[in-house]
Amino acid sequence: MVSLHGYLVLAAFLFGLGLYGALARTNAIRILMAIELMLNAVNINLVAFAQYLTPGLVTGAVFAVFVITVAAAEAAVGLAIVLLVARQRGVIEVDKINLMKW
Amino acid sequence: MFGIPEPWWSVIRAVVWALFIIIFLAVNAIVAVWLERKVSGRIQRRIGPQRVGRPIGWAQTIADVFKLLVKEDVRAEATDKWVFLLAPAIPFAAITLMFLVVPWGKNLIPLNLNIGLLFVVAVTSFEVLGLFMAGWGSNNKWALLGAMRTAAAMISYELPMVLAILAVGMTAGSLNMNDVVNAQSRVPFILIQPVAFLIYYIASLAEANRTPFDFTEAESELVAGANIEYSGLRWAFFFLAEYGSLVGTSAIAATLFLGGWRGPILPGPVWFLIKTYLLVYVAMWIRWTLPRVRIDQLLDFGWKFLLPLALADIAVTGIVLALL
Amino acid sequence: MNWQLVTFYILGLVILYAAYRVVTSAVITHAALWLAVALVGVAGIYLQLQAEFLAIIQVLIYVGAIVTIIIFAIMLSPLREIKTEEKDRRGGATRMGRAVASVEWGLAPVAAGLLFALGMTWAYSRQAWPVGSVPPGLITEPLGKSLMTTYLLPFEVASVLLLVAMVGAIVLAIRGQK
Amino acid sequence: MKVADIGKAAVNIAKGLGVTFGEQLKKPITNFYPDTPATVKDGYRGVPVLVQLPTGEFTCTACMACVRACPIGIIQLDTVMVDRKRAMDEFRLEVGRCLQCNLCVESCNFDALVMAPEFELASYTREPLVLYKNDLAKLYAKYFWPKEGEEHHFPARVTSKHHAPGAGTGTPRGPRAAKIAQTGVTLTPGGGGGEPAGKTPVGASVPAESAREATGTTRPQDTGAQKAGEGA
Repeated sequence: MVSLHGYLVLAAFLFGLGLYGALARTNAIRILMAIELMLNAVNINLVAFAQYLTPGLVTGAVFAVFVITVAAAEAAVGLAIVLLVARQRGVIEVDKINLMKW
Repeated sequence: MFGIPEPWWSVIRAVVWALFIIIFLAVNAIVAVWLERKVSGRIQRRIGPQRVGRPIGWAQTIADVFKLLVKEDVRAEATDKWVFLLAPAIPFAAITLMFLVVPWGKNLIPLNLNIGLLFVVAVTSFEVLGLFMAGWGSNNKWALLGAMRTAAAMISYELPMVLAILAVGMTAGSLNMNDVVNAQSRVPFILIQPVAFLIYYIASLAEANRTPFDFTEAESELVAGANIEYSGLRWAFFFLAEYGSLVGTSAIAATLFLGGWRGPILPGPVWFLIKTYLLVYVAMWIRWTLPRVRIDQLLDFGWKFLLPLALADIAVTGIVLALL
Repeated sequence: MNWQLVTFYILGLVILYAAYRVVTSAVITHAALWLAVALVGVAGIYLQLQAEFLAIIQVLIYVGAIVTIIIFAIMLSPLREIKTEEKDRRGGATRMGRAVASVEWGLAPVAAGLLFALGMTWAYSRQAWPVGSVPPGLITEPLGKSLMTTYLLPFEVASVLLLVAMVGAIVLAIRGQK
Repeated sequence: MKVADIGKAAVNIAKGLGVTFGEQLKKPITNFYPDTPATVKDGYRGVPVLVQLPTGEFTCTACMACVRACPIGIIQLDTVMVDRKRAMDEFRLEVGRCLQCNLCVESCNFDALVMAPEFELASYTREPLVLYKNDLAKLYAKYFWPKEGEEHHFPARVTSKHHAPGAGTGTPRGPRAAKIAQTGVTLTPGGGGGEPAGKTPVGASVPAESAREATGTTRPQDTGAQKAGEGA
């Protein structure tokens, strides 16, 4: 049997990787991907907690559904913005997109 | 059962089903290609293959399979190695998984998932990834263009397809494939949900990349689309997936709208195969009748016509169900 | 032999390696494909947690939609930028050696993940959680019921959010076309 | 997109599907070509062949008219002096490049070239597609020599309403042509043309007998093609 801690440690490691990616990388698309990784880590945590601590109640899983929904929305809008910036500035490195107004 | 302990029994069951599905897909590709040649021949007033395996040419596709097996597996130098090599497996895997929830008869279902319909939608959705990998990995502009077009078409048509399936789920009151079939014991859903059937069928043609929506192949404009750089066995896998996808979407349509394995006299699997291949035949008939549509027309049609229609269908279904 | 444990370890290793490659692979398309692998792995974890519905939703939305959108975005943004993106590190005998040699692209992500995991483990260890096992039942039905009763309002808000996001994305795309 | 358009499109698609479905019910019109002999239409121009009488004599006078007439120059004619007259020694025709334009036949003043409706010339290399005078004579024999119990007048010529109207019926011009016309023998095959009468032209290495034997074996298989060739 896998204990709750197994899932938690996996999620923490995943979150750490995602966090590093989001902070250390400059490509906007890759940052979005790293954020997806972090959201997934959070989801694992939510579902694991829900299943182990409150068996029968699905609050955590419901929250995970909402997280997935928000992630979808975030990806759509985020990538639209990235595309727009890439079209107008010709770069998708966030450290080069430091002007809010051109 | 048979003195075998329970966990091992389920393992054996899983292996048998997996082998069965894979063999079925392989045989189906052979039969469907043969059927396609025959149907296209008859439509053009030819007779199709007849020499290898006289008098109906039944061995022609088998000979073709052997040809593909002994062909050289070419990989160009500039390809993205692993992406290129792994790409053919993904569409095939998606199709194989799709058959996991298709009922063949009473209690004859590989995996009786509670949310079988959703499972079908989920696994078909990553077929796109394989095509995209093929397009990117080939490092060839035609392949990439073909892959992008296909991906765009598949994404656009997945939504109407999901909504049509949802309408069926609403009517049946369940997302379980067995329940859907049982709900059609009196009337098949094609009579209750004709609009959903039409939407599903059109979308499934696009999903299976059949003419008039065949942007994976599109020989006349994209040479061969995403799989242009492939040869031999890897190409055969794409081919297998293409025909598997055709028969898979037809099988789902037969299950959802034509009553699946239900039918008088004949046993369930026979009815299931008859209905499935009827729909496969219709797809072929359509293919050899209609020309390929332009990509922008295709997207327009999907987003501006099929999607609103599917939404309206769902709304009407909901209202009717609430009133009943 | 504890099959569940073995499955968990395999899935965990796949997820972590894929995530590592998402952060470090030089070609961004590969990163997107590794992301798909990681997300499928997470779906496997959900299955192990008896959250069958979530696993399917994960595959459907993450792999089917989000990864595809990301790939589209990669393909639609100027290709030149993507290929030269973030300096391809040449030199070093092997890829492994190269990865280890360049701290930022090799060791640092692992170190960050490990550090975070250790910190969280320390935090978790202060709590005494019951080690009970996952209930055998699937969560699909209670999940659907609670989405339609207790959490109806958040559910509707999420729908509105999706709608707004869709409209926003379309508006952005249209403005970009000019 | 108007509703009426959608309706129209649906009707049109249904119509198209109806057409293709109807086609499926009709009988196929496939030719089983290698299994059953194929037929060519009247007036099909195949290969220009040299007229060779059953006596083994070529009616060609080596006037070079066909060589000059050929627009792509695939005809080569070697001459030799016989009795202080120019005669044909060898005749080469590269069928692979032939346009089937019929100009060589039309230019021939002695009706020594005719079009034989031969179409089974496919080969793996180019060499078999260069036909020499004996090959051409064989083809002539295959299509124009009389069959069993048939009376025939030489030189035979494709007389089709589709091309070369009146050709073959016209009188050959020139004294020598007249002479050849006189030698045109009426014969029944099997009875044999017998010995090569008169002097054999130099280079006619294949006597009429062997040429007939060679063609005699192929004749029954190609009844269809032969019929088409002789149909007119």
